Amino acid sequence: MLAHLPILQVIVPLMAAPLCLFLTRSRLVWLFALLASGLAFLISSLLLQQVMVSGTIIYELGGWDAPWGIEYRIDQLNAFLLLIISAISTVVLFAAHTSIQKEIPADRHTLFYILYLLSLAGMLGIVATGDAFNVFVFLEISSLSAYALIALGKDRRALWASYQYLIMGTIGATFILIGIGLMYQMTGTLNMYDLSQRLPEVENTRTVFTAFAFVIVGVCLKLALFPLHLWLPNAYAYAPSIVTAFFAATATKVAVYLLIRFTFSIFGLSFSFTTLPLQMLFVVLGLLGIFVASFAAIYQTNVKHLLAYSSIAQIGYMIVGFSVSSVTGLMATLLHLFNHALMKSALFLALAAVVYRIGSVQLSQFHGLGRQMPFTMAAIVVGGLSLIGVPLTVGFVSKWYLVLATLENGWWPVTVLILLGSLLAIVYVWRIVEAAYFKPPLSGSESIKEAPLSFLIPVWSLVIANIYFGIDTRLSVQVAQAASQSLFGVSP
Amino acid sequence: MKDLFAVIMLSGIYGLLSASFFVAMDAVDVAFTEASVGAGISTLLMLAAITMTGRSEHPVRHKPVLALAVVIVTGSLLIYGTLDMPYFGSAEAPVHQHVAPRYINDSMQEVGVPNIVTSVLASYRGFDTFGEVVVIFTAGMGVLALLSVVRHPKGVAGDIEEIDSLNKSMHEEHLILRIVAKMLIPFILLFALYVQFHGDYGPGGGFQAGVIFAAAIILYTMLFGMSTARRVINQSLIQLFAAIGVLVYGSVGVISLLEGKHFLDYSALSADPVAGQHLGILLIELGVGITVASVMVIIFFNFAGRKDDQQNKENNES
Amino acid sequence: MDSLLNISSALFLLIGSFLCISGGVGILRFPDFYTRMHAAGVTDTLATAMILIGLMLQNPDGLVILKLMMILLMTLIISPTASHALASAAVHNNLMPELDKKEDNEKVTSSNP
Amino acid sequence: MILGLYNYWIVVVLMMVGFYIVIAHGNLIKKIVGLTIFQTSVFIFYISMAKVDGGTAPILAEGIKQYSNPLPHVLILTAIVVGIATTALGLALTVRIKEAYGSIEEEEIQEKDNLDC
Repeated sequence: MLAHLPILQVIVPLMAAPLCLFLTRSRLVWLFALLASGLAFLISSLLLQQVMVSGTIIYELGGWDAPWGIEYRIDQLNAFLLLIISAISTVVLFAAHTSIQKEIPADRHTLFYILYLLSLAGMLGIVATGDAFNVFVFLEISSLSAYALIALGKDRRALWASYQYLIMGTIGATFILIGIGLMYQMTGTLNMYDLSQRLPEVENTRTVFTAFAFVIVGVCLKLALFPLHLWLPNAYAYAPSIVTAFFAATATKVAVYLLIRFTFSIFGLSFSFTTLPLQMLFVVLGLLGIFVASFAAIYQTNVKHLLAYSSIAQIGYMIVGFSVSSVTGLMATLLHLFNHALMKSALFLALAAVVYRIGSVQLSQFHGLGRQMPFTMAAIVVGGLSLIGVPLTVGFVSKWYLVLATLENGWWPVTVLILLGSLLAIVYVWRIVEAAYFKPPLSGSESIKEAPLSFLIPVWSLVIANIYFGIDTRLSVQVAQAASQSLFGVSP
Repeated sequence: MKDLFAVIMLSGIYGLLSASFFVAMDAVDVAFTEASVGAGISTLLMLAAITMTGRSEHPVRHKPVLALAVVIVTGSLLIYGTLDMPYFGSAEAPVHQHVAPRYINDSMQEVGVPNIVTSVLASYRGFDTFGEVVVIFTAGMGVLALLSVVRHPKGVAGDIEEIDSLNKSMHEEHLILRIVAKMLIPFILLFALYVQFHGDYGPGGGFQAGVIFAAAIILYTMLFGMSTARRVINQSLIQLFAAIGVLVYGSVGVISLLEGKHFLDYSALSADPVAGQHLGILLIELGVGITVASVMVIIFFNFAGRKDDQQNKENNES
Repeated sequence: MDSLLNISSALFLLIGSFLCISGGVGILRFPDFYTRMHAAGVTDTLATAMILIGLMLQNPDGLVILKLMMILLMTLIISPTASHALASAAVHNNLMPELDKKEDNEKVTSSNP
Repeated sequence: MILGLYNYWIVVVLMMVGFYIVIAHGNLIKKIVGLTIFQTSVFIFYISMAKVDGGTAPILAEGIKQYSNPLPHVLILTAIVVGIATTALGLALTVRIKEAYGSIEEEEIQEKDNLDC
């Protein structure tokens, strides 16, 4: 069965989703979904181990060889991403049962788990596949389930946010479809590896340039890169808390993965970065994203909004690291992918616990929560510190490599701006801390109790991971380094 | 155009026209699908939606200069991109040189199905089709999550009475339509089965068959009312059917895994690889058909059920 | 025999096409909904029948003829039904024929200015 | 022979018509109609790409040498299904929005949202 791991990775959650319909009780469905997600996590860790030892794994679906059939091609990069997605999904799902009791009507519980699993399977499928069109299909699976999940939010604004996301997401997907079509027209193939072999021949045609532009714009729409980010804050703020925790940690990461895959593996480094002014463009957009989103975060009164804007800022960091286009820069991006997934899921999951207890995420309702929910608030503080990039947390590691990468290239103004951006993070994290610890509790809030264990266990396991990977950086750095070296074609 | 009804009908006509364009471009399978989807189901769903949202558009207050600029930039980029394309219809284009020749030359020996589109769809790129089935399933579940209403059962006896009185009142009005529909529905169902199992030899296949099958049920629902249809088709059963379709497809893949072959390698299904391919294609097309038909019915029922629910609420208020 | 078949089939096809065109002209030129629908409905039913018969004469294959017969049968049932449904929907929504309206209009304008 | 590209240009114009409707109109149903037009035009683009002069439909038959390319047809079959799935979900959302906000005009919804905050 070991040889079939790549496909099992995707079809385990995919097949588990329809099976959920056959189970009747909400608790049973939850256990089943948790089992499927846990199995996916197990598979992904086995896969990562295999890839680190023996290099790229190729799996041909339907037994047809590559350009004719669809193949799965797992290298260090995908394996790393698969691990992040399935791990976060499992941890978040652990708290789902308690959280959705209060946020989703009871007759929708089974549907929630089905859509959640489908979304997970969609993301895993995007990451694992080695076929450009297959990316589109799985992109749609994950996005359609995402629209429905977001619309399950209690507030009516969830519907509007979901609709906006649907329009933007579909435009993005259609752009990607146009881009893939143009590439196919010039090369006659859809397989990613085959594309990368055949594109250099036609590299200088205007059609390939257009294809590149469309794919990049399409991915950036999904990525919520700075000028195209408008759908994200509302979608995250009004979705059910569990959904936010899951998507904030994974959805944009998948888009970043696609960006890396298309620019580095398919179009190739020289085309992406020397023929086009992409590098300059992305640095500017990334930095603008960091500043605009951080300033916006400072003025939010809704904590979910605040963290959503902070997500956009963090995407800015990833894009800056990506556009440095050196081994260290890409490594910083990958590390930040991993780290940001850890801290954002911890933060949003802690928020889910707050919602469970007090039913609101307005900053004004946070007053005095530091004493009433000490463990949850402590988790938020650690997550916040990590967001800022304080030493001994994961946030520090990735910022460190990012600064290193920009200095290596001699881009010291960028370095200064990155550090300034972190200062802004201090401001918005401080606002939460101030409200929770230094304001007197609201009257009538004495009855608020600490969150139940089903929240505290996943939250604190994420927080401990935040600290552990901040101190013992061997695992994450080693994998990220191997992945980025293989993308640059440097043999480790 | 302020009347949404006209807008939707025109978009349906656009779908039909593009379907006939696809025929001219030799894409008969696609034309079939586009005709049943673009001109059929999606128009129907949009019409169902505007019965609930109102059919006129408010005048636009802002000037869409920015939108126009974006569109012009995108459009000119695309035109710029077309300049280096191989000419339309040229046989030397890379598209026709690289991957496709194997499908055309060898698929008969390797898969044994005359319709190349079917063999590529179901075998060479079978995993895409699996993804497609899951997309449809996701849409069904999504619509269910958004629109399903909790029903307060009145008891079967009350239901039947209500239906009878409804039938009497509507008898005069829809008499001709109902009789013709009763004559046609068996033919439509038969045609759906024909399309389902003839997909290997001619245009057609699970998706088109599923849509046609669903169309028959939808026609019945439209003429005889929701409550009659609900007696014929059990809601939760049809949800299970949607799941079963996906599972049929998936388990074909899993069987080939268990046989030691790769996922969705149908040659594992039988001693003779080509016979195995044929069997596999038949099975997965069946899965596609089941899921598509049941999801289409789910989607339509939920739209229609929502409307009934709204009307009931309004009646109660007034 | 062959030429006889060809000529008769061509004749049928020609009549069918002519009817199609006249139906199209009718849709464009007739004054109101009902007359237009009349033009479209009546000519289309006969036109499709003619064209289908013409095609049947073109083709010696039994299976194809059977399929065409099925299509013919279906159109003969569906086309009038569709016209009926359209017309009854129009009546249901109180759409008055144009010819009646002219007389009505004078009354209406005189009573409520 | 620059005219050899005319088909693609028409497709581009169609695509942009759809795209314009999506981003310029405020009515939610119209946006979805625009989205379908946009997607259908992309399908037309793919199918045009598959056509070979003198080719026939890719169903094997005796005595025919030249077939059109079947691969884009397969891709578009999948894409059509994805399109209808998106449309259905979008319409369902529109219906819910109408229930919750009492309107399906972008601007009015935005105004009501601002009041909520």
